[in-house]
Amino acid sequence: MAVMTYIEAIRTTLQGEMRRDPTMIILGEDVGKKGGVFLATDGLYDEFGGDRVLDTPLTESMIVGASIGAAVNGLRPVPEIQFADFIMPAFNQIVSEAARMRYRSNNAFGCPITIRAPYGGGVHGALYHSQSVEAFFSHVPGLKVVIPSTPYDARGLLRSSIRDDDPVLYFEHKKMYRSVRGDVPDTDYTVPLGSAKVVREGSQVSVIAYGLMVQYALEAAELLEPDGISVEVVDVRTLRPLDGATLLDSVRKTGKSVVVYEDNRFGGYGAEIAAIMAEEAFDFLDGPVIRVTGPDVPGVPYNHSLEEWFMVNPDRIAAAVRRLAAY
Amino acid sequence: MAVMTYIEAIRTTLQGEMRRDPTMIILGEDVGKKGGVFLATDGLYDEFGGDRVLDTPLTESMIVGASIGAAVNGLRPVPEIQFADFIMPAFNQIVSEAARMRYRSNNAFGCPITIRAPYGGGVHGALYHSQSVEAFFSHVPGLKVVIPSTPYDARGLLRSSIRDDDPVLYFEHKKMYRSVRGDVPDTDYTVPLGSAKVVREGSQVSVIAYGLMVQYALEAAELLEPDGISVEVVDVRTLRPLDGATLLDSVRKTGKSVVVYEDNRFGGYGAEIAAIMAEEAFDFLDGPVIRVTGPDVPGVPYNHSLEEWFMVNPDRIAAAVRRLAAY
Amino acid sequence: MATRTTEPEKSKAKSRKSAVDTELGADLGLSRDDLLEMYRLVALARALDERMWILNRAGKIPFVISGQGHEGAQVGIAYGLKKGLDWMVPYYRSVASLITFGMTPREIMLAQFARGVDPSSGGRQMPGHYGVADRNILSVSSPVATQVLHATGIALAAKLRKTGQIAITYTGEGSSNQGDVHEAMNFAGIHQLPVIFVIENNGYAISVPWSLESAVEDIAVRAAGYAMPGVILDGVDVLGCYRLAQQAIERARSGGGPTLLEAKVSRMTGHSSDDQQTKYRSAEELKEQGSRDPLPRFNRELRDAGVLDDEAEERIKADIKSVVEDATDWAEAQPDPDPATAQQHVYAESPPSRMDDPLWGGARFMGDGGPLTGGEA
Amino acid sequence: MATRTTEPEKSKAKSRKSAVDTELGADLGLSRDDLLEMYRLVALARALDERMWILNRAGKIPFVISGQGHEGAQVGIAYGLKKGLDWMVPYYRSVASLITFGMTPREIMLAQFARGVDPSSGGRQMPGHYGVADRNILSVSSPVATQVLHATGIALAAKLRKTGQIAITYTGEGSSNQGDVHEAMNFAGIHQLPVIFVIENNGYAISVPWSLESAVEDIAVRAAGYAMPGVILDGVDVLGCYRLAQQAIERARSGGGPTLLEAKVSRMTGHSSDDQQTKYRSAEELKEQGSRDPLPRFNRELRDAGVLDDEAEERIKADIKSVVEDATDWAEAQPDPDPATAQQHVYAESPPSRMDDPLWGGARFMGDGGPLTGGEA
Ligand SMILES: Cc1ncc(C[n+]2csc(CCOP(=O)(O)OP(=O)(O)O)c2C)c(N)n1
Ligand SMILES: Cc1ncc(C[n+]2csc(CCOP(=O)(O)OP(=O)(O)O)c2C)c(N)n1
Ligand SMILES: [Mg+2]
Ligand SMILES: [Mg+2]
Repeated sequence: MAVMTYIEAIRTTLQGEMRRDPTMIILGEDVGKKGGVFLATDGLYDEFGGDRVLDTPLTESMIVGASIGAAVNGLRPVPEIQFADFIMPAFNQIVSEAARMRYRSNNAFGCPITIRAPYGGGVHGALYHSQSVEAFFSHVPGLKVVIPSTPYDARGLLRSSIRDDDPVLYFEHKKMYRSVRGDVPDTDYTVPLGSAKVVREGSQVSVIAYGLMVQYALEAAELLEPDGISVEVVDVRTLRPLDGATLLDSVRKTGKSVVVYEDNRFGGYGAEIAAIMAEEAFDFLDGPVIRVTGPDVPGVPYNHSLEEWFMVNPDRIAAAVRRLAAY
Repeated sequence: MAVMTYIEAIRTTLQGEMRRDPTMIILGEDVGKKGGVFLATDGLYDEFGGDRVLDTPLTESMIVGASIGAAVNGLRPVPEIQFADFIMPAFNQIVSEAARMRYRSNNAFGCPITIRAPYGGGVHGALYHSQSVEAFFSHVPGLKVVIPSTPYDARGLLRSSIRDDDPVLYFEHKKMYRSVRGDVPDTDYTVPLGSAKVVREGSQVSVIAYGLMVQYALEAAELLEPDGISVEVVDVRTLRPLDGATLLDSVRKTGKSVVVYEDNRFGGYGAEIAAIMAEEAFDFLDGPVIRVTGPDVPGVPYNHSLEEWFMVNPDRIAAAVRRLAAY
Repeated sequence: MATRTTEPEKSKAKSRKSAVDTELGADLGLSRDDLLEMYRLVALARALDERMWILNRAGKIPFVISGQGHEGAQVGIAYGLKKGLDWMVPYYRSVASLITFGMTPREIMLAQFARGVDPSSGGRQMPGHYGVADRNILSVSSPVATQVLHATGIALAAKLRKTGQIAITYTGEGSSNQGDVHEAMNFAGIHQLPVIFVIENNGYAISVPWSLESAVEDIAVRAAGYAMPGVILDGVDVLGCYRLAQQAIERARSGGGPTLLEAKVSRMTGHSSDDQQTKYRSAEELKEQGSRDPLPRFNRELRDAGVLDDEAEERIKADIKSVVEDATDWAEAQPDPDPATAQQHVYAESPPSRMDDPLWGGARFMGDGGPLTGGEA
Repeated sequence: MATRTTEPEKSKAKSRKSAVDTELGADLGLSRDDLLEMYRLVALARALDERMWILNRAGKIPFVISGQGHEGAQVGIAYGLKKGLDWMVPYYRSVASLITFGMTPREIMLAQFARGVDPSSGGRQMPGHYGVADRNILSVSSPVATQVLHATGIALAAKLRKTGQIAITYTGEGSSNQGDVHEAMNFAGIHQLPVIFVIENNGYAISVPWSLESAVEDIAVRAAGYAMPGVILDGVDVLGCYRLAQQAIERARSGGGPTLLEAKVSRMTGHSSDDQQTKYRSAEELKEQGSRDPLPRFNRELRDAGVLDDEAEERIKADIKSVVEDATDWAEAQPDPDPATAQQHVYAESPPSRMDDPLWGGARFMGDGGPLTGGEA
């Protein structure tokens, strides 16, 4: 059992899967000699060579499109998109092609690829190096979307994603890369896709979150404990397919829920969770389903004063929970 | 006051705006001599010539990207994307560029373009000629998203969209093009962006819909009238910015709401409406917020028996309302 | 999965014994049987296509997208591929390419009727969206040119896995302006991948003429921008197409890298059954292109060379007639897909996960007496 | 909107009187003043850039993306543009292009410090994302190559509106492989638009060498695929760049259509302040490229031609020193943007509509005592 950072869990898991499966390849911008701009693939080029760790041209549609073809012909590509913000040029290949290959061919073809991308704000990345893009992809049938919040889950979910036979988008919050550490067993464990987790038990309010927001939700829960407000925190972990049962069980128990996401509020991923609560847990709700989110501006602004204004933080979550608890 | 079809209202309004504003241009695939694959621009090439009605190469990213540049330099482009399904190659230009130009430049630059695209199923178009794509764009701050459900609104909203100083996505349900007719005044009226409309008054259940689904909701309301179920139908009309007040007033009155959308259920646009209800109208809700939607498969399948299985229809809406009314 | 079907079809292209039994085929390594088989394929593709239009007018199939005028280039280019080894990544006009590569007329017709056993999509996609897994024919989608990157990825896998496969992909000249084509050729050039990019240039993207699609006369010149050969093929010259395609195939097979083939063809019909091409093409232009029909041209060539005679032509005609009849009648007789299957195959595991199952908590199914909420169910 | 600022800067490029007062400038139509101004611009861009790195190491600005090595080509190419008429659509290494086109050193420094009065973005974007509306300099975003299409659209508007403007846009060689560049050049070629595509080829896309970015030696060869001239510029030869760029400018101005200019330059720093280039570039390679520095080369050229002497160089040095000092100190002294403004300018009308106002029904602001629901507020 080793303690490691979030990114170290990802790097070593990529390494392990490359050793385990000779058909796995990694491709993307700067993933080779440089080891990725965040060093998530550091050392893999040296171990596996340029045939299995490919530095591609600066063309995201090609990175995903070629991965689809390579998957169809027997490889298991794990492309990296340098920043989630730059996945947009590949949107057509992901949404029109990867997501639909199996359904449109009536199961004749599949598309086992895992697209990794760092996402999220709070790192002085401004509009184009801070985005949360999960809402776009979790809406698309045929895709799976994963966002781990701990090194343990980062490894377990990455293994499940790479071994999965369908296209998975695996988003890594770049602010957690080196700030979050945790226990990571060296066993061959996996965390199955499609399972959420209660990461803190509580009785009064359920806070539902994913990625960095789980860490913040836990901090908020700590802040509220002295005031005797008991908070349950649920980590979504897999955004699609969603483990609705675990979320619903929590809310049916507490009767109150706060959905937290860093992305822009309107039409963000948490809207679906709130909608499910309103439809599935209505009889159990003792208060409105509250959302704590980023504001509806086109991106995280750069200047620290503006970025601070944009970002959700533990205090804002705590304040919302406090209000709802008193409702 | 003329009676015309939905597409005729669009075509004549494009013609009128071209006459009114010499800086307006139309560009897209087959919009010239052919007049568009649905004939929405029929005759405009003859009247305004190839400089203002441009047949472009088969490159959507270019159609939108060049429109952004042309808008920055004094034109008012109204690009047509031949099918909403084929807007994906332009996703980066729309979401990363058009939507953010004003905010990222601190209001130094704007992007007055109106992107028209036919959307929707029920026309034997299968996976790639039937899609509803509004959820992707209505999530993006900086964009406006419009979907008219009548010839009257088609004209009034198209005028407002073209005259608006920000990027607007204007989606036209292709099944309504020739099947829906209505009064269209020849006055220079507009329908402002950001205003929903109660299109049928009722007391027991609010059905919230847009596009073709408004027509189906009205049919469902008729089906239920004999049973004494009083249905209010609200037409969203502008998906972003959303007129939340009109929706909330209706639901606070009836206490029950059914949100209808043709798109895939999970993470669809209606999820945001349901979330708003759960947050803003909670105290007034007498039952769960129900969604009647397309199923979560990657597209509308082609064979009539499969397509029929996919599509929302008046009976399905009525059935949901009946259940909710009895709740 | 794809359904194999037995049917009275002669073909299944002969083992390529380069018996020099004709002048014409000599330096091409094509036997008389090969030449007759190639002719049969061109004529069969045309016959299947003509039947589609008849079925369309009869209201039996709502949509036709046609390859008439493209068949000569398609058969010539594909005839030298290795069935069962190589990959074909086609587009919607590829019927002649597909039957040359082993897709059967029954399978072609199943796609038109969108029947449940249709190997292309089980009736889920529009006609023209072909694909057969067990013959390495990748599923066609509608957004143009995306497949060019898939073929490139297939070739990358072939190279890394050392399978000896080559990938060939097809698209139209209008679609070749899409960014994906540029990105694909760039990547294929860097890694010298065993892939062949075929552009079937019929001069129109629906109504948009080549003069408004691009400033260059020949797309082939773009190959130089990716350090690969760009070759122009005369689409009415079946054997000329075969000759030049063979060079590209051998180059790819021997590690020589990718090739861009531009086949100049004519679109002898409207873009599809939804299109009225007289609105944007002049009468004389339409008349002129009659002379660009590969079928009579090939027929004359084979007759002049003494390869084809009345007896052989009659035999082939009869064979094609029965094949088309059989394919049409058999396909039409197959059942529509069962709506109960419509939710299958969203993901590999089935049934798909709870939240992706439209039957779950399905408000839209409340009318069917389903549960009001998952909680109460 | 952009804030104009008065500052002790000499420049504001001279009215181009082609006084033939030097051998060197004679056939270029450049006066001695022009030559000295061009030298000043190259040296000023370098000095501003070097200052950024100092500020970065001092922890005053968290990020630097550098144009060192590119300045010669940038000044040579941009010097002949018409300020106030033409459009510049730059990228993140364009500091030399920008000051040549009229952006001021203070404005450059405001972007580094991300201050409220920064005309590029009011502190909303990272350093390097320049833009000045009142000087026809379009706002830079991060996704590479998107701007190439914007410049093409600007040129389309210039042509249709008959404004006599030309648009010039810049990107790196790695970015030139993006589909948008292919689509832009294709469209510009069809309509012979007054646009110039400049590719600054420094041989690397962050760590990826040109050999893995593309199979061709020169990007310029791709121009033939769009029926436009493709010209290779030696980025260390400032006047050579000016000469060839002038031909492209005159071609565009006179309706002769677009040109692709490929400037061979060297990246004298890491990709950015976040990059360690020694990890992927050898010591000797880094040493070698020292000889590819345009600044000393231009200095020598001007001295050999008797255009630059010690006195003039001292004057320019002093001028630059004061300009850089002033720009840095002044910009640093400006206030940060007010967080209360962060929600402005999502749309033209402000405040943005109710649902787009983060203060509305804002659960995230509940802690600030905001309304629990809009309804009760
Ligand atoms: C991305 C995308 N945009 C638009 C369309 C609609 N469309 C289908 S075929 C076609 C024209 C294709 O022309 P070309 O590439 O020359 O092929 P051809 O049909 O002439 O063989 C268009 C515009 C599409 N299918 N995909
Ligand atoms: C679409 C997109 N993908 C990736 C990136 C990350 N990125 C920023 S600059 C860069 C390299 C650009 O190389 P090149 O085009 O050669 O320009 P240079 O920096 O060398 O001047 C990359 C990969 C980006 N900004 N946009
Ligand atoms: Mg064509
Ligand atoms: Mg570079």
